[in-house]
Amino acid sequence: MESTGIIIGFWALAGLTVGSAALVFVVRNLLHAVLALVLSFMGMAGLFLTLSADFIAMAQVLIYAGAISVLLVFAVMLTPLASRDNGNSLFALPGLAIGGAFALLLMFLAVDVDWPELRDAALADRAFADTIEAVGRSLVDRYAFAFQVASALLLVALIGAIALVREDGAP
Amino acid sequence: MSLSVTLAHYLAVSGVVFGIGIAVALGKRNAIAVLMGVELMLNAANLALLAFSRFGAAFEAGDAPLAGHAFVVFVLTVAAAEAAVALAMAVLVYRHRETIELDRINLMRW
Amino acid sequence: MTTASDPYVLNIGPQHPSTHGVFRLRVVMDGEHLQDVDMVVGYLHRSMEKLAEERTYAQNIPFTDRTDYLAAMSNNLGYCLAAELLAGVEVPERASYLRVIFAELQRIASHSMANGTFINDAGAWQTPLMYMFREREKILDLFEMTCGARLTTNYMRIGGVAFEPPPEFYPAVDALVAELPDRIGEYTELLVDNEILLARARDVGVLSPADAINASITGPVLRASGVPWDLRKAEPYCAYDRFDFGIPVGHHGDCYDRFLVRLEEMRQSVRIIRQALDGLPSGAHKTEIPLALRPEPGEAYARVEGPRGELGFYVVSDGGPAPFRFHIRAPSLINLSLLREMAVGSSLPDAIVTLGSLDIVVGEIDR
Amino acid sequence: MSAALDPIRLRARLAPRTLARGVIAFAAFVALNVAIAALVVSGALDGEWYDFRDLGLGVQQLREWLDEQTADQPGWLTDILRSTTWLSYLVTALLGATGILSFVGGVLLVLIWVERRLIGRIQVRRGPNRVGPFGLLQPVADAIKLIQKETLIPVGADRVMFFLPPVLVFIPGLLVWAPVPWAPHMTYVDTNVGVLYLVAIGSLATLAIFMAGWSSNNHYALLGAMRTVAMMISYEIPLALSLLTVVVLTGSAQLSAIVEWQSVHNVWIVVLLPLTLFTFFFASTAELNRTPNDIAEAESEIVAGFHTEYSGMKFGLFYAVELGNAVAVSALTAALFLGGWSMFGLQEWVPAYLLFATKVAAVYFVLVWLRGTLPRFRLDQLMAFAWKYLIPLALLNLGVVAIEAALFRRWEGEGVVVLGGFALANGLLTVVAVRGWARFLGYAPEREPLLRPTLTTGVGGLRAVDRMRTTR
Repeated sequence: MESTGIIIGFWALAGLTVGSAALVFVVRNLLHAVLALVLSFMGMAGLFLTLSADFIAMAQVLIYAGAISVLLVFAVMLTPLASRDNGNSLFALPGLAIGGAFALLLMFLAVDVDWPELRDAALADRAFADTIEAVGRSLVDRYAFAFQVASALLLVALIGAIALVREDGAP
Repeated sequence: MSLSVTLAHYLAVSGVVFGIGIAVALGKRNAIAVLMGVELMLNAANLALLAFSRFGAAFEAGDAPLAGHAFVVFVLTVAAAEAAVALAMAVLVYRHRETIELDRINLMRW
Repeated sequence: MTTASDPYVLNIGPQHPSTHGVFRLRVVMDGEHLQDVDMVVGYLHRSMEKLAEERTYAQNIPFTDRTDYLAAMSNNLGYCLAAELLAGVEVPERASYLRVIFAELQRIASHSMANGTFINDAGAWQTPLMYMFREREKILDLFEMTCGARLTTNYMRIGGVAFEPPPEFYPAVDALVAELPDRIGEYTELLVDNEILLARARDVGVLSPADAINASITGPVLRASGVPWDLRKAEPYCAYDRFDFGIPVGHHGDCYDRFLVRLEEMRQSVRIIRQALDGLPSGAHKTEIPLALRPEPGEAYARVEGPRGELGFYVVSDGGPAPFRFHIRAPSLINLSLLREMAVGSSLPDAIVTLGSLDIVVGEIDR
Repeated sequence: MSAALDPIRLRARLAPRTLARGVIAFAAFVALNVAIAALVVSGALDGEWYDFRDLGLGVQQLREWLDEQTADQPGWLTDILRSTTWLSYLVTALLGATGILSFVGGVLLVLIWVERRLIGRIQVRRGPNRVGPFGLLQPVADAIKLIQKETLIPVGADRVMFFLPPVLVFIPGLLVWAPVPWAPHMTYVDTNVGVLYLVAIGSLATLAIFMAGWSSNNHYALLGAMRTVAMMISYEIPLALSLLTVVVLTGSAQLSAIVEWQSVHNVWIVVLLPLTLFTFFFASTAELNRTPNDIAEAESEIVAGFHTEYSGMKFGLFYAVELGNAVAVSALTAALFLGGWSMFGLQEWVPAYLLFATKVAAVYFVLVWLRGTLPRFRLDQLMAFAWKYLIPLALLNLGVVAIEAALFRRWEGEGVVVLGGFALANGLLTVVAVRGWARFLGYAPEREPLLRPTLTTGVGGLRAVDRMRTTR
């Protein structure tokens, strides 16, 4: 993808995503970490847009930035006596090491492997104009069963979450 | 020097975010922070899926051009479900133990 | 297991949009639910009862304006009745009728204010309040026409009323009386059976008749609880026994009933004013009494049905020019006493609506 | 209403001079319109950049012209930027952004005045009329006052999170205008996921509001924030469902396509989907924190809700965003349900964006009217209304409309008959479903007649109460 906008957008959004993801690890206040996470999600949605996945980008904003982040904040609020700091556990250093190793490995793979990727004109041809219809069709056609399973999963998760946090004696 | 963005760029970003996700998930005390790490990892996976879907010549299947997108939809679904249940569990654990620090939730019973 | 959240203390007031003055509710809340309510009063205390012991009987009349500043006429009337009882002063017939007219006008003005602020507390953004202020404004104009003041009227005198109303008063009051039923109909159309108001006020802040009587609650709040008690009927003063009117009695004892009872009382007040205007006798408007009134040693208690309830004045004389002891039975304070029982267990918006429906005036509570 | 306006009845006393001036002005107006009509009929405007009916055409042609200019001239700049279309993108993006910003800014300044004047009229008073002609400069004066004010930071406030929210809530407030179709070619971002974009943008403000409430270190603010978040999350579902219903019927999530559909079929969606409009509008008022759902900043209960502790221009930003969102919701209602820029052929004559703006103003008037009239619900009542009432009804409606949409695709030939049938069926469904579901949930006002106070003349204590009970 050679268009100027995409190049600028990619580097800016990649910086935003990675930087704020790193902030999630670094900051000492749990709510600030949630904010950094939301910023990372937004950057990720922008990256999805550069990949001409507009439907997924919107879904990402809706689900991650709109719903899951609020869920996280509510979880923080509902546990008032727990510490609000974002402290490291005993596994902090090993975790960092493993994470770093994974990141390096994946980066190495990404750069080293000669991916059979499309370039230039072929790539530009596949800049999807209308993903929403294609995704919708594939969801009710080719992946219909998986779609049903996913909806069942959501229902079970919904009921499960309610059953878990229900207080005894609540109606 | 070529300025153009390729699949490798996206995969690299995805890898870095995934690594940070692992570090957060393993290295944090608070259950909610751990969940945040997991969400980061899922996001990284989504990015990789979408990048392959956009660039991948080898993955082009005639009748399912947007398989990556469909996969991401499922991942989003799973992420939402997982977040709901995990946070409910965190709240439940908090009610019993008044803490959600994983270091201190180390008993098999209470 | 225990609940997920801890109770916390919230101070509603002394500066808060819905405390109707400087009054503080110290509320213990669990989420949106009230666990305890503590009423902190006294921010407006001016020691009126003590000050009254230093002033002559006539000089005390302006003080009564400043207790319940939304119903100055009723306060004047109550005090003057007590002083007349103590000194044995006869009141001319015409003065009694004028007193009834002004007290009832005051009741309409006060109930307009009460209902308006109540709806405001229920969330209607000022509109009903402004409508009701429109009528109140006309009544205050009438007051100004008669005695030169709008709020602190200082109109009643021991032995009658201070001034004869000016000639332009009568057409104005006739027009107002002719217009008021339509206006009250307007409020009824806008507010009564309003789904949202019903949802907010029906079965909120319920007060049973027995509780209300035991707590000595009076006025519209008592009548809304279903107790048919009105001093104008039970113990007629001035000329109330000569007028034909009803007293509205509610059935639920909730905030909505209090609102409806006040609305209906406004209608009945219009009836009374019309009858009093029609039968207004001629004669003197005042009995001349000595300026420095020195009643025989003794005590007197006179009570009137003020807009907020039984407004009583207890005056003790030791034969001197000033009362030896002066006490006001303030209906706002006593009506407020059951707020805790009504509000605890409900949610914050319900408590605010309940407080609004009690129609307190802090100047009267603190005196 | 008439009674409300009564005391300030407008008495027109026309002097002959004024009358003559008015006649001349009216004649000039008519002549101008006739000239425009002649111009339109002659077809000289069609497709030209100076076609005043659709400013988008001009932008489009400017863009094509720029592309032509840059394509043939490879210079060092185009060399570095490696693409030739960047200039047209840049210019049109700037144009659109300037348009939106100036529109939103102007609207915010004028509509504060409009809202206050309207509410003043509803409340039998005059509203701001001192600063400038008719008080028009009042918002400017208010803004200057707010800017001058000190920004207070409460003790114990989380400074970063306290400063961010006023800015953060502004972002969705501006972004929401992007896909709004003003005229056939006048849409800034004509994305085909427009409806989803709106839902996603709408969910963004939640977190900022929560931050504002939490970081203020004030119980009122926290209560307000909690209420807002709970309500926004609950009402997002009926909102999304109602938008989805429109998408299912029209077969597109692109806002301009939805308007186009209404234009082609000569029908407003409100006729076809009254229940959907109700769901959308009610849920929108909840999202907007406007009466009757303004519990998040219920001033009689929690002072000002989440922005209790904000002073100066920070409060001003919250206020402005709230107003801007109200206008945005009016615009979306107009576009999705009231035919957008289409007006049964009138858009051929009158600039389409003016038609659209008129509809927006009409919907906004309804919002102001609601604010001036209704009391507010309680939090639990609103939540119950969303979950027990709106969501089931919206789901039912969605199912019915999905069937109808499938039928419509099959019988598209007889559009008028089929759509008329749908309108009737949906109207009937609305009445039956709304009443039936309410009764199912146990709401039946007619079964328990409201007890008005009874008038008595006798007095007494508890025994009198018993006597009244038994005789009733």
